[in-house]
Amino acid sequence: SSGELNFTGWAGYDKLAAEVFPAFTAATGIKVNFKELPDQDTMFGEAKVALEAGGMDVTEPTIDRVAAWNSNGLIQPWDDSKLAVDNYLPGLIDGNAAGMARADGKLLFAPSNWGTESMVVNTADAKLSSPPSLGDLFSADNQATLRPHSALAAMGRYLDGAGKLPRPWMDGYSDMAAMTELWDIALAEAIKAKGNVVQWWSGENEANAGFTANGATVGLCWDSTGYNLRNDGYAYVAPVEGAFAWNQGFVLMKNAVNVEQAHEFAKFVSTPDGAAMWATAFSANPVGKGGYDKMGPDVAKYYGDFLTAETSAKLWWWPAQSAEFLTKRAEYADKYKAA
Amino acid sequence: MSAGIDLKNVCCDFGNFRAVDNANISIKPGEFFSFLGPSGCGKTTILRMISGFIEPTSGSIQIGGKDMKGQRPNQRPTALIFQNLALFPLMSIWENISFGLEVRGVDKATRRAKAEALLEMVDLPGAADKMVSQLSGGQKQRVAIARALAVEPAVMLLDEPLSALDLKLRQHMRAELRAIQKRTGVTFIYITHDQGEALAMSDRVGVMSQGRIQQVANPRDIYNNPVNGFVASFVGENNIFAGSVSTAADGMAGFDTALGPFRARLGEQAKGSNLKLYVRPEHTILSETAAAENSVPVTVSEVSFEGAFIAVHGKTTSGQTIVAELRNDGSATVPEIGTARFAHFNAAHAAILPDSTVGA
Amino acid sequence: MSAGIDLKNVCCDFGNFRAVDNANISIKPGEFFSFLGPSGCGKTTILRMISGFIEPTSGSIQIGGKDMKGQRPNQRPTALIFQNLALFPLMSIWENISFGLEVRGVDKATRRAKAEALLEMVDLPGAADKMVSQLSGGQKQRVAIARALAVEPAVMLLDEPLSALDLKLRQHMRAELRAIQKRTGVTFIYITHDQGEALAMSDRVGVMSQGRIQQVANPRDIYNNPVNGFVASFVGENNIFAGSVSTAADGMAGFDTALGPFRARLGEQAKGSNLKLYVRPEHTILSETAAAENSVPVTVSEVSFEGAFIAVHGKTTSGQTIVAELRNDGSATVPEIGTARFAHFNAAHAAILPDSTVGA
Amino acid sequence: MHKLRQTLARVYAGAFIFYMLLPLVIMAAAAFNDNKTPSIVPWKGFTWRWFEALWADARMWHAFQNTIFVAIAVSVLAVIVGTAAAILINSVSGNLRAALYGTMISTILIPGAVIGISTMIMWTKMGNGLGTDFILFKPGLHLSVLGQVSYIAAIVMLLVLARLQSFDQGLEEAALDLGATHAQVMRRILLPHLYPAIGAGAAVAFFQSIENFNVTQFTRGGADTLTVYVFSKVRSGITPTINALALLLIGVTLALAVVYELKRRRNASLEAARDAEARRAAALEEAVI
Amino acid sequence: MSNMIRRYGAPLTLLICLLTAFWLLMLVIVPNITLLESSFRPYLPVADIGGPKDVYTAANYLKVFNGAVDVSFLGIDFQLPVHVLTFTLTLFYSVVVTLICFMLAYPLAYFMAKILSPRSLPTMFLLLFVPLWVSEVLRAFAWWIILALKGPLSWALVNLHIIDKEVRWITGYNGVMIGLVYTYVLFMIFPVYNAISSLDSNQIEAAEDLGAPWWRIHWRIVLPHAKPGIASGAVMVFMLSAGSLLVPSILGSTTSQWFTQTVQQWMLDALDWNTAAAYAFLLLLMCTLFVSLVMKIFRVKLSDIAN
Ligand SMILES: Nc1ncnc2c1ncn2[C@@H]1O[C@H](COP(=O)(O)OP(=O)(O)OP(=O)(O)O)[C@@H](O)[C@H]1O
Ligand SMILES: Nc1ncnc2c1ncn2[C@@H]1O[C@H](COP(=O)(O)OP(=O)(O)OP(=O)(O)O)[C@@H](O)[C@H]1O
Ligand SMILES: [Mg+2]
Ligand SMILES: [Mg+2]
Repeated sequence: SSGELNFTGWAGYDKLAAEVFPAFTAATGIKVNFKELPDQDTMFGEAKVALEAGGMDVTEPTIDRVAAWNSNGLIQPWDDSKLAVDNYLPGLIDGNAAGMARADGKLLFAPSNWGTESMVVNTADAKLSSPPSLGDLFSADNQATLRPHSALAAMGRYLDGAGKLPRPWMDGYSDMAAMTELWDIALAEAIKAKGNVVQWWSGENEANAGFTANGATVGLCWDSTGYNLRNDGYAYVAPVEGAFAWNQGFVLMKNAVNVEQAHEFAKFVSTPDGAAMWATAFSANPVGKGGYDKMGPDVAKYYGDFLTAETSAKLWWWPAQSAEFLTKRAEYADKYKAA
Repeated sequence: MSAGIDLKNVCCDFGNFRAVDNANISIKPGEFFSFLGPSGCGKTTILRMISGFIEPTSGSIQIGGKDMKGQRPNQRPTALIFQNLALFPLMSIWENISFGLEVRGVDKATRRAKAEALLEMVDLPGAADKMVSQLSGGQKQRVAIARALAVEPAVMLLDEPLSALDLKLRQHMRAELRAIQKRTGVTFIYITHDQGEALAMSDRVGVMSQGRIQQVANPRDIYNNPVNGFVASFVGENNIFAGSVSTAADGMAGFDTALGPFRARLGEQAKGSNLKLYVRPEHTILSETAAAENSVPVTVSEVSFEGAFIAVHGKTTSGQTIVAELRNDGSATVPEIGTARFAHFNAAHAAILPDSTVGA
Repeated sequence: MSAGIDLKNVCCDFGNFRAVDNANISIKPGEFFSFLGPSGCGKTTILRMISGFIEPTSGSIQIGGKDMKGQRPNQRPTALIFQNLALFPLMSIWENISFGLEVRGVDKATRRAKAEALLEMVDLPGAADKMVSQLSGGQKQRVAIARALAVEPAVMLLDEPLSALDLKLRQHMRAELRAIQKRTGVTFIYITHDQGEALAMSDRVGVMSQGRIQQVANPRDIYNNPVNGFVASFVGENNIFAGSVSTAADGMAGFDTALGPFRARLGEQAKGSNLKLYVRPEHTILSETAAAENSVPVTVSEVSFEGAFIAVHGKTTSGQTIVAELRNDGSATVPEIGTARFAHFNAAHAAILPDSTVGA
Repeated sequence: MHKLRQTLARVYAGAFIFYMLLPLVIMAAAAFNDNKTPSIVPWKGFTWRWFEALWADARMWHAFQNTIFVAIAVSVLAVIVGTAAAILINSVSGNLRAALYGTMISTILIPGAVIGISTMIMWTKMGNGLGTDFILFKPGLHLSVLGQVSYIAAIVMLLVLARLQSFDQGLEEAALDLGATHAQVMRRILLPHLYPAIGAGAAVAFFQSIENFNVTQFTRGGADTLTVYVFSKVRSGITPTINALALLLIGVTLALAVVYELKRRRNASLEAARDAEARRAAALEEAVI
Repeated sequence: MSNMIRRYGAPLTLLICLLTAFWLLMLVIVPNITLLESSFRPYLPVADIGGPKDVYTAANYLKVFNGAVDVSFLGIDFQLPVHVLTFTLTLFYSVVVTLICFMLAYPLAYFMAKILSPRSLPTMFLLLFVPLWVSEVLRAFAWWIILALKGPLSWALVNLHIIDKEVRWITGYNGVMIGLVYTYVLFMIFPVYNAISSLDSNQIEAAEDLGAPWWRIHWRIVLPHAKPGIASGAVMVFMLSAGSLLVPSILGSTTSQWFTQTVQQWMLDALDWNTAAAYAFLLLLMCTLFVSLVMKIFRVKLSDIAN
């Protein structure tokens, strides 16, 4: 087929435009108009605008946000028959994830890559407990770079693991009363330990700078940050509580004009080659079966080292978060920042 | 190329302030007419009514016999020279002069030629391509005149055009302006608050106060026969005595004052009670003996040397100061301070006048 | 409470421009001394050196016999009144006047009392609580004087304090200033470019030109016996004739000009070649017949009425204009334009002078 | 004592200029340091690579183009609107003048974020209200232009107003008196007088627009301008390409400033020469009289 | 208006009025009214807009009072809603920035207006102008480089043995204040310079001649005269600081939060434009009130400002 596709995606991943899109165009003849945005909140805003203005066919949020996108009437389901659903690694759109990826049985979400958020540590200077724990992020011995809402969740899970919570941390994601109860506790603990937080990050680059320019020794960051810093004396390690994990993929805009091309695109990223390229560009994990084999040896080794059987088993997927939850979460983040 | 101007019952109000009150003047074609008066008396307002920037509240203005009502400034045969000249600083001299022609669509070569001719006429040949800021005050003055003449007005209106110049240059430009007026024959209406200027240049002078025209006459009559105290005081110095008329005959009158009885000419408008006697210092004489009439004993209190003359101040017994001006030509002896003298004057040189034609 | 001032060989350079050149003057305690000269001649510079805002490049300044070298303005017994008065617009009148006391730590009640006393003295009682902007020009003038007097200076320095006022007020303030000076006995050093002011007020006048002092004398000598052409022309009007000295004896000299031989007083500094003959218009007489000496035939070219006098312009055969001033008191007959007359003058009233004491 | 104070003042002024310029120098120097983080310490050797990287940065160039377009549009609009407003303000008086002036000035004081948000909301709402998809009513750089004009016009207005206040109304009257029409007066007398201020206004508007972040951030839709792009980069401080860009901008600015200064000096010396001539003429006049 | 028609004729007058009206109405007044209107409506999914839930409410404004945090000030402990705290701190530090700017700018402005020879003045201006023309982002960025833990400042001080270990300079509001002062100090210098240079030097000399020492000349003569300029500069610096988004974003620490950042969060993170509008309006309102209050106290008028 031919034509073009308006794709709005993440900024800062230069290989997308440099390598992946040309390969896709070569394979399908479809040209990609790429618009970069710094984070998915912006994408959401952009999508709201695009609902009226058009110009956006496909964008790339994380799976936990799909429900919110859907409830705002921004997206339409994919046509399973035009994708190659079998290409995906197990667990990405089925099993646990199915609840977030589908609505009324229809597939809203076509995975593109996935990854983890775990501890980046300075191998020389960080003081870690053994085994490393999320609690090390809040230890006075370490200088930390964090993002506020992740940090609070980390604190919650750490307290949960230590048995210091009145009820399971997961309750907070389904019940708002439980949420305030649990997050109050987590916030109070986090504020006590705030003195050693040296930088907030909200994007890849900022996290990076937190270590290199601002002297952080530990951080709760994406795997890509760990990857980028792997030769500068930093290691990416999983805490005993399990690493956070996220799953990112394509959604189809309700008013998409290039629907055929969109399906071609999503399918391409599920092929071994496509998945590998996409994951390489993000320094993340491929969604298609056979993807790892196609990635560079460097990447394969990095993820191989981190994703042992044990850590894979302990991965903690971000649950879906309602709009109400997000507002409340933002409030806690604000309090944390203001403290 | 020159026109007369008639103001008939012209009034001008700003809000409920009357800036010009019932002005009636007839200015002859080719005349050099000056309006003289203190600041704020309404001179500029009259000029702006003639040039069309202000419409009179009531009354009519005729130029060359034609009623000007409703005519815009650019439709009247007048050219105005502003107090600050208002030369266009971003244009060269010749562009300034030929601006009036430019807006009439005259072609460049003609304009240039005309500008050069006018520069010749105002004695500034070769200045055509200079900028305004390259000229001295007197030269600017001439350019302003040339610019006004370029549109061949029938009437030139000049609003204190010399006030920004320094004393010597001002005196020099007086003569020059007068000469240009004679050469062109255009009616000049000239505004000033400097009595010297008005007297020296004009065919006739209109003295104004508080929106009213007090007297219209030739310079000599204005100075020698002022109709009221305002004109007398505004034009020249005076020794003034308050009192009341006792007897009057043949245009002369007896005048009783606190210093004794005087005799003097009785002014034409000298009616009612608010009369004073005016005599100029140069007509006041100091002598060692009392004169037959109009003589007051004084003690010399101050001698002030003023160059061409010497002002001697004498104090009367009542404390009033009388000033006598002596010529500094060795003809008069200057008395010492503290000596006793008699100040006296000739009755023909003194006049009994009302304060002013209108109210205050 | 009053001190003399001695300038000895005082020079002041700005870059390589010499603003004041070798000034030597001795001003007596209690004297009213004026510096008179055209704009830019260095008057203000001298005053600022005396008050301490500028250090002389060379030479010494003594006040009350004490060398002032290195003394800051606030350490000198002088008070300066600025050309623009420099009243503090954000303070009330009494605060202005008592500012000098305030900085000396005088308590408020005393200051207030002193300010009121001074306001009384300058004839402005009741103005204490007004703001500067509420006063008229002449009142501001008085406040400035009161403010300067408040610090009880031995010397008052006044830099053209009247130049911003209008003519009548200026003349009134002259007398007032002089009176205040007499009352307080403080030495006044007064700067002006107005010859009338300098002559009328001062005990002595120093006439300056281009940084140099040309003549120091009392007003009468300045006017009647100027030492050079600059002083003669700057102070009063002149008819000027170029020529050369033919014979000289007893202070009188024969002077050959293009209009024939004249005779006149020979100025003390009249040496060298660049000499001219100066005679004042009021000493120039027009008559129908030729006089015995100093007589030139002229044709009356213009008659200009100036109020107290009438200026008659006569053109000589060579085209030079000679001006004669007649008194407007009926004593003189005014000739018609175009009539032939003889202009003549008394040899004692004319002087042969060099252009200026220094170079140009 | 007095001398000492003067010396102290000079030292202070020197220190102040040092303070103002030092950050720029450090930032510029970091563009040549072969170190991944932008800094001058540790100095890891001289390199041109950040300039090469900058040259290859297509997104930056696109943002740069956008910036220039926006800046030109803003200059043109702000100059037209600001000049008109200045003329209006200058000819009215009393309460109306105070109200107009107050409203205009207040736009300078409104936080950029507020301007950005309000502009964006109003135009999109208006689009919704009109039921149109017309591009004007969607966020985008044209809204950035409008948002920026809303306060930059006030700056132009102030510049032009200042110039207007030195304008002698007599010149207008003189021209009218010489027979000019209103349009001629505007074209030949008033506008020429205002050109310097209008030029300065255009320059200020241009630079203000280039550097605007707050308004643009909220109105730009998805489009980048240089500032927004730089901001997204700066937050990460990821590589010194940004320093290379900064150095180029500083260079251009300095060059413009120097050109301007030279021009100003030439004009000043021309003016001085004219004044001198006028003085000479005056002196001559005095001598002749 | 009749004056204008007389001067420019009816067609030109109309054009001028229309242009001004376009600016003031379409670009200033109506947007702000729209902002105000939006701020009183709830944030709803697209489907609900215009529906029964779309009613006017002050709820967006009341959100400022959500989420109390503990605050300790001058030894007193109390609770304050987190956004109120942020707002208060924003105002407070904006005032501090304004004061610092004034203290830095005044001596320099005086120097430029009264001591520096007029011939050197253009050069001085040129030097000062250079940073002003360099974009705000880059200026903040320059300080970010300098103040970084391992940046030149720490490096220099360590090597001069003034400190013995690298210091993290961007803590609390330090970085923000340093950045704001640097970025906006010029907005203080120019109005103060203008004000002081309009002071007749004779006034200073008159005061000196009357015996006043330098500090009293400043206190009694120069400062009172420069008041409108100072007010103008202070209002500019204050408003610019309080409204700045860039500098706090770049030079903020983990404990600094600027109110504009909160507004931006509502706008771009929470996508709640309505609450963002309410917060933006609050910022505008409170800053305006604060400035009016201060101007009233110091008795300066709006017309003195922005000369
Ligand atoms: N446009 C105006 N609105 C209100 N009052 C005005 C206006 N123009 C002039 N006036 C008032 O009218 C009176 C006369 O003004 P005018 O300008 O004619 O005086 P003038 O004699 O020319 O004075 P000057 O010698 O100061 O120029 C003054 O009191 C002035 O304040
Ligand atoms: N600070 C200065 N730097 C350079 N030149 C100066 C300075 N002050 C004065 N001058 C020059 O010195 C000369 C004398 O100046 P001064 O102010 O003493 O003149 P003045 O006689 O007071 O003139 P005016 O009547 O205009 O006040 C002038 O040519 C002036 O330009
Ligand atoms: Mg007038
Ligand atoms: Mg002087």
